[in-house]
Amino acid sequence: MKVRLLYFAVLRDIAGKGEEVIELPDGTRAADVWNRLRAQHRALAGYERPPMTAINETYVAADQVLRDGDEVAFIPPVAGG
Amino acid sequence: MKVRLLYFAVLRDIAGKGEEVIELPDGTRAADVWNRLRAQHRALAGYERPPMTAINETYVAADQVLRDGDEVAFIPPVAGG
Amino acid sequence: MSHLTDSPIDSDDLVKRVMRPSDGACVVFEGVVRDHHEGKMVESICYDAYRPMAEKEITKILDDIITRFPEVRVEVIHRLGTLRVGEASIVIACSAPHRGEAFDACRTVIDRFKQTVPIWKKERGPSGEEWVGWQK
Amino acid sequence: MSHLTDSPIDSDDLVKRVMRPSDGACVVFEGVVRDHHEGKMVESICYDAYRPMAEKEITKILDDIITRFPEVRVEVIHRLGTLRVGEASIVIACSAPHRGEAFDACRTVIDRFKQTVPIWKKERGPSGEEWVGWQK
Repeated sequence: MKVRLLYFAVLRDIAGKGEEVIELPDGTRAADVWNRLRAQHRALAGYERPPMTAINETYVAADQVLRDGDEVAFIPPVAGG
Repeated sequence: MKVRLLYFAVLRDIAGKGEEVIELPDGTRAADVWNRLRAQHRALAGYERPPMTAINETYVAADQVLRDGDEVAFIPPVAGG
Repeated sequence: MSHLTDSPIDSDDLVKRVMRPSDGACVVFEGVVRDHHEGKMVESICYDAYRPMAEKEITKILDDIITRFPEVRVEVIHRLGTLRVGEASIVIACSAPHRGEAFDACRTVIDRFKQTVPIWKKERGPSGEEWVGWQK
Repeated sequence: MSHLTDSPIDSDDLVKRVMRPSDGACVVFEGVVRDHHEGKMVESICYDAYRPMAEKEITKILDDIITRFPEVRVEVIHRLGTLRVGEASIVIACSAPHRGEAFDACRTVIDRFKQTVPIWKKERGPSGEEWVGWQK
Protein backbone atom coordinates (compact mmCIF):
# COMPACT_ATOMS: atom_id res chain seq x y z
CA MET A 1 0.00 0.00 0.00
CA LYS A 2 0.98 3.61 -0.42
CA VAL A 3 0.70 6.41 2.15
CA ARG A 4 1.51 10.08 1.89
CA LEU A 5 3.91 11.25 4.56
CA LEU A 6 3.90 14.96 5.46
CA TYR A 7 6.82 16.75 7.13
CA PHE A 8 6.35 19.90 9.22
CA ALA A 9 8.58 22.26 11.16
CA VAL A 10 11.72 20.58 12.50
CA LEU A 11 10.85 17.37 10.66
CA ARG A 12 10.69 19.18 7.33
CA ASP A 13 14.14 20.63 8.01
CA ILE A 14 15.48 17.18 8.91
CA ALA A 15 13.83 15.35 6.00
CA GLY A 16 14.73 18.13 3.58
CA LYS A 17 11.27 17.98 2.01
CA GLY A 18 7.63 18.71 2.79
CA GLU A 19 6.11 15.39 1.79
CA GLU A 20 6.63 12.09 0.00
CA VAL A 21 4.64 9.04 -0.97
CA ILE A 22 6.02 5.82 0.51
CA GLU A 23 5.28 2.17 -0.16
CA LEU A 24 4.58 0.10 2.95
CA PRO A 25 3.60 -3.51 3.67
CA ASP A 26 0.02 -4.11 4.83
CA GLY A 27 -0.34 -3.97 8.60
CA THR A 28 2.24 -1.22 9.07
CA ARG A 29 1.55 0.93 12.12
CA ALA A 30 2.25 4.65 12.49
CA ALA A 31 5.03 3.87 14.99
CA ASP A 32 6.71 1.65 12.38
CA VAL A 33 6.89 4.61 10.02
CA TRP A 34 8.46 6.66 12.78
CA ASN A 35 11.12 3.98 13.32
CA ARG A 36 11.80 3.99 9.61
CA LEU A 37 12.42 7.76 9.79
CA ARG A 38 14.74 7.28 12.76
CA ALA A 39 16.75 4.79 10.71
CA GLN A 40 16.94 7.24 7.79
CA HIS A 41 17.82 10.42 9.70
CA ARG A 42 20.54 10.46 12.32
CA ALA A 43 18.96 13.57 13.93
CA LEU A 44 15.94 11.45 14.89
CA ALA A 45 17.79 8.31 16.03
CA GLY A 46 17.49 9.21 19.72
CA TYR A 47 13.73 9.75 19.61
CA GLU A 48 12.35 6.31 20.47
CA ARG A 49 8.88 7.59 21.26
CA PRO A 50 7.13 9.01 18.23
CA PRO A 51 5.69 12.54 18.54
CA MET A 52 1.94 13.00 18.40
CA THR A 53 0.70 11.37 15.23
CA ALA A 54 -2.05 12.40 12.83
CA ILE A 55 -3.69 10.28 10.17
CA ASN A 56 -5.91 12.08 7.68
CA GLU A 57 -5.75 15.28 9.79
CA THR A 58 -6.85 13.60 13.03
CA TYR A 59 -4.74 12.70 16.06
CA VAL A 60 -4.39 8.93 16.49
CA ALA A 61 -2.51 6.52 18.75
CA ALA A 62 0.97 5.56 17.53
CA ASP A 63 -0.07 1.90 17.18
CA GLN A 64 -2.78 2.75 14.65
CA VAL A 65 -2.59 0.49 11.58
CA LEU A 66 -2.28 2.41 8.32
CA ARG A 67 -4.43 1.93 5.27
CA ASP A 68 -3.73 2.52 1.62
CA GLY A 69 -4.06 6.21 0.74
CA ASP A 70 -3.67 7.49 4.29
CA GLU A 71 -2.05 10.87 4.87
CA VAL A 72 0.36 10.52 7.79
CA ALA A 73 1.97 13.36 9.73
CA PHE A 74 4.13 13.31 12.81
CA ILE A 75 3.38 16.39 14.87
CA PRO A 76 6.40 17.86 16.68
CA PRO A 77 5.57 19.68 19.93
CA VAL A 78 3.08 22.34 18.90
CA ALA A 79 3.90 25.97 19.69
CA GLY A 80 1.07 28.05 18.29
CA GLY A 81 -0.53 31.01 19.99
CA MET B 1 -18.51 76.09 59.60
CA LYS B 2 -19.25 75.77 55.92
CA VAL B 3 -18.98 72.65 53.79
CA ARG B 4 -19.55 72.12 50.09
CA LEU B 5 -22.06 69.37 49.40
CA LEU B 6 -21.88 67.66 45.98
CA TYR B 7 -24.79 65.79 44.42
CA PHE B 8 -24.29 63.05 41.83
CA ALA B 9 -26.51 60.74 39.83
CA VAL B 10 -29.82 59.98 41.54
CA LEU B 11 -29.01 62.43 44.32
CA ARG B 12 -28.53 65.24 41.83
CA ASP B 13 -31.93 64.45 40.33
CA ILE B 14 -33.52 64.41 43.78
CA ALA B 15 -31.79 67.57 45.03
CA GLY B 16 -32.37 69.34 41.73
CA LYS B 17 -28.84 70.72 41.78
CA GLY B 18 -25.22 69.61 41.48
CA GLU B 19 -23.84 71.26 44.61
CA GLU B 20 -24.42 73.76 47.37
CA VAL B 21 -22.55 75.27 50.28
CA ILE B 22 -24.22 74.64 53.63
CA GLU B 23 -23.66 76.06 57.10
CA LEU B 24 -23.27 73.45 59.84
CA PRO B 25 -22.55 73.49 63.58
CA ASP B 26 -19.08 72.32 64.66
CA GLY B 27 -18.96 68.62 65.39
CA THR B 28 -21.41 67.68 62.63
CA ARG B 29 -20.79 64.20 61.27
CA ALA B 30 -21.30 63.03 57.69
CA ALA B 31 -24.27 60.92 58.81
CA ASP B 32 -25.90 64.05 60.27
CA VAL B 33 -25.76 65.70 56.86
CA TRP B 34 -27.38 62.64 55.36
CA ASN B 35 -30.23 62.84 57.89
CA ARG B 36 -30.66 66.49 57.03
CA LEU B 37 -31.07 65.51 53.35
CA ARG B 38 -33.61 62.82 54.31
CA ALA B 39 -35.62 65.47 56.14
CA GLN B 40 -35.48 67.79 53.11
CA HIS B 41 -36.29 65.26 50.37
CA ARG B 42 -39.17 62.84 50.73
CA ALA B 43 -37.52 60.50 48.17
CA LEU B 44 -34.71 59.90 50.65
CA ALA B 45 -36.81 59.56 53.83
CA GLY B 46 -36.68 55.76 53.76
CA TYR B 47 -32.88 55.54 53.50
CA GLU B 48 -31.78 55.41 57.12
CA ARG B 49 -28.31 54.17 56.31
CA PRO B 50 -26.27 56.71 54.37
CA PRO B 51 -24.67 55.56 51.11
CA MET B 52 -20.90 55.41 50.89
CA THR B 53 -19.53 58.80 51.87
CA ALA B 54 -16.59 60.76 50.52
CA ILE B 55 -14.90 63.74 52.11
CA ASN B 56 -12.42 65.63 49.95
CA GLU B 57 -12.55 62.87 47.31
CA THR B 58 -11.76 60.05 49.73
CA TYR B 59 -14.10 57.41 51.13
CA VAL B 60 -14.70 57.84 54.87
CA ALA B 61 -16.87 56.27 57.57
CA ALA B 62 -20.29 57.87 58.02
CA ASP B 63 -19.45 58.95 61.56
CA GLN B 64 -16.54 61.09 60.35
CA VAL B 65 -16.66 64.59 61.86
CA LEU B 66 -16.65 67.34 59.24
CA ARG B 67 -14.31 70.32 59.20
CA ASP B 68 -14.75 73.78 57.79
CA GLY B 69 -14.15 73.80 54.02
CA ASP B 70 -14.70 70.09 53.51
CA GLU B 71 -16.15 68.85 50.25
CA VAL B 72 -18.75 66.21 51.08
CA ALA B 73 -20.33 63.78 48.63
CA PHE B 74 -22.69 60.90 49.21
CA ILE B 75 -21.91 58.16 46.72
CA PRO B 76 -24.95 56.24 45.49
CA PRO B 77 -24.23 52.61 44.49
CA VAL B 78 -21.54 52.88 41.84
CA ALA B 79 -22.21 51.35 38.43
CA GLY B 80 -19.18 52.11 36.30
CA GLY B 81 -17.54 49.70 33.90
CA MET C 1 -3.11 61.12 31.64
CA SER C 2 -6.85 61.16 32.32
CA HIS C 3 -8.72 57.90 32.67
CA LEU C 4 -12.02 59.55 31.76
CA THR C 5 -13.14 60.72 28.35
CA ASP C 6 -16.22 62.17 26.71
CA SER C 7 -15.38 60.65 23.31
CA PRO C 8 -15.40 57.12 21.85
CA ILE C 9 -12.51 55.04 23.17
CA ASP C 10 -9.70 54.00 20.82
CA SER C 11 -8.79 50.56 22.14
CA ASP C 12 -5.97 50.08 19.60
CA ASP C 13 -4.31 53.16 21.00
CA LEU C 14 -4.63 51.77 24.52
CA VAL C 15 -3.02 48.50 23.44
CA LYS C 16 -0.16 50.39 21.80
CA ARG C 17 0.42 52.37 24.97
CA VAL C 18 0.83 49.28 27.18
CA MET C 19 2.83 46.98 24.89
CA ARG C 20 6.58 46.71 25.42
CA PRO C 21 8.94 44.58 23.29
CA SER C 22 9.22 42.17 26.23
CA ASP C 23 5.47 41.50 26.31
CA GLY C 24 4.09 38.35 24.74
CA ALA C 25 0.48 38.82 25.76
CA CYS C 26 -2.11 41.54 25.86
CA VAL C 27 -5.58 41.08 27.33
CA VAL C 28 -8.19 43.70 26.54
CA PHE C 29 -11.54 44.03 28.27
CA GLU C 30 -14.28 46.10 26.69
CA GLY C 31 -17.43 46.87 28.62
CA VAL C 32 -20.18 47.61 26.13
CA VAL C 33 -23.71 49.01 26.42
CA ARG C 34 -26.06 46.08 25.89
CA ASP C 35 -29.68 46.14 24.82
CA HIS C 36 -31.15 44.76 28.02
CA HIS C 37 -30.72 44.78 31.79
CA GLU C 38 -32.71 42.79 34.31
CA GLY C 39 -35.41 42.02 31.79
CA LYS C 40 -35.80 45.58 30.52
CA MET C 41 -34.87 46.88 27.08
CA VAL C 42 -32.08 49.45 27.05
CA GLU C 43 -31.59 52.00 24.28
CA SER C 44 -28.84 54.11 25.76
CA ILE C 45 -26.95 54.72 28.97
CA CYS C 46 -25.83 58.04 30.39
CA TYR C 47 -22.71 57.82 32.55
CA ASP C 48 -22.06 60.37 35.28
CA ALA C 49 -18.97 60.60 37.48
CA TYR C 50 -17.43 62.42 40.40
CA ARG C 51 -14.56 63.11 38.07
CA PRO C 52 -11.60 64.05 40.29
CA MET C 53 -12.43 61.34 42.80
CA ALA C 54 -12.96 58.76 40.03
CA GLU C 55 -9.50 59.60 38.68
CA LYS C 56 -8.03 59.07 42.13
CA GLU C 57 -9.83 55.77 42.70
CA ILE C 58 -8.76 54.47 39.29
CA THR C 59 -5.17 55.46 40.01
CA LYS C 60 -5.36 53.53 43.31
CA ILE C 61 -6.56 50.42 41.49
CA LEU C 62 -3.78 50.68 38.90
CA ASP C 63 -1.14 51.23 41.59
CA ASP C 64 -2.38 48.12 43.40
CA ILE C 65 -2.26 46.13 40.17
CA ILE C 66 1.37 47.05 39.61
CA THR C 67 2.20 45.99 43.16
CA ARG C 68 0.36 42.70 42.82
CA PHE C 69 1.42 41.96 39.22
CA PRO C 70 4.81 43.66 38.84
CA GLU C 71 5.28 42.39 35.28
CA VAL C 72 2.02 43.86 34.03
CA ARG C 73 1.48 47.17 32.30
CA VAL C 74 -2.07 48.44 32.44
CA GLU C 75 -4.15 51.28 31.07
CA VAL C 76 -7.84 52.01 31.49
CA ILE C 77 -10.23 54.53 30.02
CA HIS C 78 -13.88 55.03 30.95
CA ARG C 79 -16.20 57.04 28.77
CA LEU C 80 -18.83 59.40 30.21
CA GLY C 81 -21.98 60.92 28.72
CA THR C 82 -24.62 59.20 26.63
CA LEU C 83 -23.68 55.94 24.91
CA ARG C 84 -25.82 53.82 22.62
CA VAL C 85 -26.08 50.04 22.48
CA GLY C 86 -22.82 48.57 21.17
CA GLU C 87 -20.59 51.44 22.29
CA ALA C 88 -17.76 50.75 24.74
CA SER C 89 -18.05 52.39 28.15
CA ILE C 90 -14.73 51.09 29.42
CA VAL C 91 -11.61 49.61 27.89
CA ILE C 92 -8.85 48.02 29.96
CA ALA C 93 -5.60 46.82 28.38
CA CYS C 94 -3.10 44.69 30.30
CA SER C 95 0.15 43.53 28.75
CA ALA C 96 2.72 41.16 30.28
CA PRO C 97 5.49 38.82 29.23
CA HIS C 98 3.13 35.87 29.84
CA ARG C 99 -0.61 35.57 29.44
CA GLY C 100 -1.60 34.31 32.91
CA GLU C 101 -0.85 37.52 34.72
CA ALA C 102 -2.30 39.64 31.91
CA PHE C 103 -5.64 37.81 32.26
CA ASP C 104 -5.57 37.95 36.07
CA ALA C 105 -4.67 41.63 36.16
CA CYS C 106 -7.32 42.60 33.61
CA ARG C 107 -10.04 40.79 35.50
CA THR C 108 -8.94 42.27 38.80
CA VAL C 109 -9.10 45.79 37.36
CA ILE C 110 -12.67 45.47 36.12
CA ASP C 111 -13.87 43.70 39.28
CA ARG C 112 -12.43 46.40 41.52
CA PHE C 113 -13.50 49.19 39.19
CA LYS C 114 -17.12 48.19 39.62
CA GLN C 115 -16.82 48.31 43.40
CA THR C 116 -15.18 51.62 44.17
CA VAL C 117 -14.98 54.08 41.26
CA PRO C 118 -17.64 56.80 41.64
CA ILE C 119 -19.30 56.44 38.26
CA TRP C 120 -23.03 55.97 37.79
CA LYS C 121 -25.28 55.04 34.94
CA LYS C 122 -28.80 55.97 34.03
CA GLU C 123 -30.39 53.49 31.68
CA ARG C 124 -32.88 54.73 29.12
CA GLY C 125 -35.38 52.53 27.33
CA PRO C 126 -38.98 52.28 26.22
CA SER C 127 -40.10 51.99 29.86
CA GLY C 128 -38.38 55.21 30.95
CA GLU C 129 -35.09 55.90 32.66
CA GLU C 130 -33.51 54.70 35.86
CA TRP C 131 -30.28 55.04 37.85
CA VAL C 132 -28.82 51.54 38.03
CA GLY C 133 -28.33 50.16 41.53
CA TRP C 134 -30.57 52.66 43.33
CA GLN C 135 -33.28 50.69 45.15
CA LYS C 136 -36.48 52.69 45.26
CA MET D 1 -14.10 31.43 7.38
CA SER D 2 -10.44 30.56 7.74
CA HIS D 3 -8.78 30.85 11.14
CA LEU D 4 -5.35 31.18 9.55
CA THR D 5 -3.94 34.18 7.75
CA ASP D 6 -0.67 35.28 6.17
CA SER D 7 -1.37 38.97 6.83
CA PRO D 8 -1.43 41.20 9.94
CA ILE D 9 -4.51 40.53 12.07
CA ASP D 10 -7.21 43.20 12.37
CA SER D 11 -8.40 42.75 15.94
CA ASP D 12 -11.06 45.46 15.64
CA ASP D 13 -12.64 43.50 12.84
CA LEU D 14 -12.63 40.37 15.01
CA VAL D 15 -14.34 42.26 17.84
CA LYS D 16 -16.98 43.60 15.44
CA ARG D 17 -17.66 40.09 14.19
CA VAL D 18 -18.39 38.66 17.65
CA MET D 19 -20.36 41.51 19.22
CA ARG D 20 -24.14 41.25 19.36
CA PRO D 21 -26.45 43.93 20.78
CA SER D 22 -27.08 41.63 23.76
CA ASP D 23 -23.39 41.52 24.68
CA GLY D 24 -22.08 43.67 27.51
CA ALA D 25 -18.52 42.39 27.52
CA CYS D 26 -15.79 41.53 25.09
CA VAL D 27 -12.46 40.02 26.09
CA VAL D 28 -9.66 40.05 23.54
CA PHE D 29 -6.43 38.12 23.84
CA GLU D 30 -3.48 39.02 21.68
CA GLY D 31 -0.42 36.80 21.56
CA VAL D 32 2.52 38.90 20.47
CA VAL D 33 6.09 38.11 19.42
CA ARG D 34 8.31 39.16 22.30
CA ASP D 35 11.99 39.98 22.26
CA HIS D 36 13.16 37.08 24.41
CA HIS D 37 12.47 33.42 25.17
CA GLU D 38 14.18 31.31 27.81
CA GLY D 39 17.01 33.79 28.18
CA LYS D 40 17.69 34.22 24.46
CA MET D 41 17.05 37.33 22.40
CA VAL D 42 14.42 36.93 19.70
CA GLU D 43 14.26 39.08 16.56
CA SER D 44 11.51 37.32 14.65
CA ILE D 45 9.45 34.16 14.64
CA CYS D 46 8.43 32.09 11.64
CA TYR D 47 5.15 30.22 12.14
CA ASP D 48 4.46 27.02 10.21
CA ALA D 49 1.22 25.01 10.27
CA TYR D 50 -0.40 21.84 9.04
CA ARG D 51 -3.08 24.11 7.65
CA PRO D 52 -6.12 21.89 7.03
CA MET D 53 -5.61 20.03 10.29
CA ALA D 54 -5.03 23.25 12.21
CA GLU D 55 -8.33 24.59 10.86
CA LYS D 56 -10.07 21.43 12.05
CA GLU D 57 -8.50 21.51 15.50
CA ILE D 58 -9.40 25.19 15.93
CA THR D 59 -12.98 24.46 14.89
CA LYS D 60 -13.12 21.67 17.50
CA ILE D 61 -11.98 24.08 20.20
CA LEU D 62 -14.54 26.69 19.19
CA ASP D 63 -17.33 24.09 19.07
CA ASP D 64 -16.39 22.96 22.57
CA ILE D 65 -16.39 26.56 23.80
CA ILE D 66 -19.93 27.10 22.52
CA THR D 67 -21.04 23.92 24.29
CA ARG D 68 -19.37 24.89 27.53
CA PHE D 69 -20.21 28.63 27.38
CA PRO D 70 -23.47 28.80 25.43
CA GLU D 71 -23.76 32.57 25.84
CA VAL D 72 -20.35 33.29 24.36
CA ARG D 73 -19.51 34.20 20.79
CA VAL D 74 -15.91 33.59 19.83
CA GLU D 75 -13.59 34.16 16.90
CA VAL D 76 -9.90 33.38 16.56
CA ILE D 77 -7.28 34.12 13.93
CA HIS D 78 -3.69 32.89 13.89
CA ARG D 79 -1.11 34.43 11.63
CA LEU D 80 1.53 32.35 9.81
CA GLY D 81 4.83 33.28 8.23
CA THR D 82 7.53 35.56 9.60
CA LEU D 83 6.54 38.01 12.35
CA ARG D 84 8.72 40.60 14.04
CA VAL D 85 8.77 41.58 17.71
CA GLY D 86 5.54 43.38 18.62
CA GLU D 87 3.40 41.76 15.92
CA ALA D 88 0.38 39.68 16.95
CA SER D 89 0.52 35.98 16.13
CA ILE D 90 -2.96 35.22 17.46
CA VAL D 91 -6.04 37.22 18.35
CA ILE D 92 -9.01 35.71 20.15
CA ALA D 93 -12.20 37.70 20.75
CA CYS D 94 -14.94 36.45 23.08
CA SER D 95 -18.14 38.39 23.64
CA ALA D 96 -20.92 37.58 26.09
CA PRO D 97 -23.76 39.27 27.95
CA HIS D 98 -21.59 39.20 31.12
CA ARG D 99 -17.86 39.47 31.59
CA GLY D 100 -17.18 36.33 33.63
CA GLU D 101 -17.88 33.89 30.87
CA ALA D 102 -16.12 36.06 28.28
CA PHE D 103 -12.92 35.96 30.38
CA ASP D 104 -13.25 32.21 31.08
CA ALA D 105 -13.95 31.36 27.45
CA CYS D 106 -11.07 33.46 26.13
CA ARG D 107 -8.59 31.88 28.49
CA THR D 108 -9.86 28.39 27.71
CA VAL D 109 -9.40 29.00 23.97
CA ILE D 110 -5.76 30.08 24.26
CA ASP D 111 -4.89 27.33 26.77
CA ARG D 112 -6.34 24.63 24.53
CA PHE D 113 -4.95 26.21 21.38
CA LYS D 114 -1.43 25.82 22.69
CA GLN D 115 -1.98 22.11 23.39
CA THR D 116 -3.50 20.72 20.23
CA VAL D 117 -3.36 23.00 17.18
CA PRO D 118 -0.59 21.88 14.80
CA ILE D 119 1.28 25.16 14.51
CA TRP D 120 5.01 25.51 15.12
CA LYS D 121 7.39 28.38 15.54
CA LYS D 122 11.01 28.86 14.66
CA GLU D 123 12.62 31.61 16.67
CA ARG D 124 15.34 33.69 15.06
CA GLY D 125 17.84 35.79 16.97
CA PRO D 126 21.50 36.72 17.24
CA SER D 127 22.34 33.17 18.38
CA GLY D 128 20.72 31.49 15.38
CA GLU D 129 17.36 29.87 14.85
CA GLU D 130 15.52 27.10 16.62
CA TRP D 131 12.18 25.28 16.52
CA VAL D 132 10.52 25.96 19.86
CA GLY D 133 9.72 22.88 21.94
CA TRP D 134 11.96 20.43 20.05
CA GLN D 135 14.43 18.97 22.54
CA LYS D 136 17.73 18.22 20.85
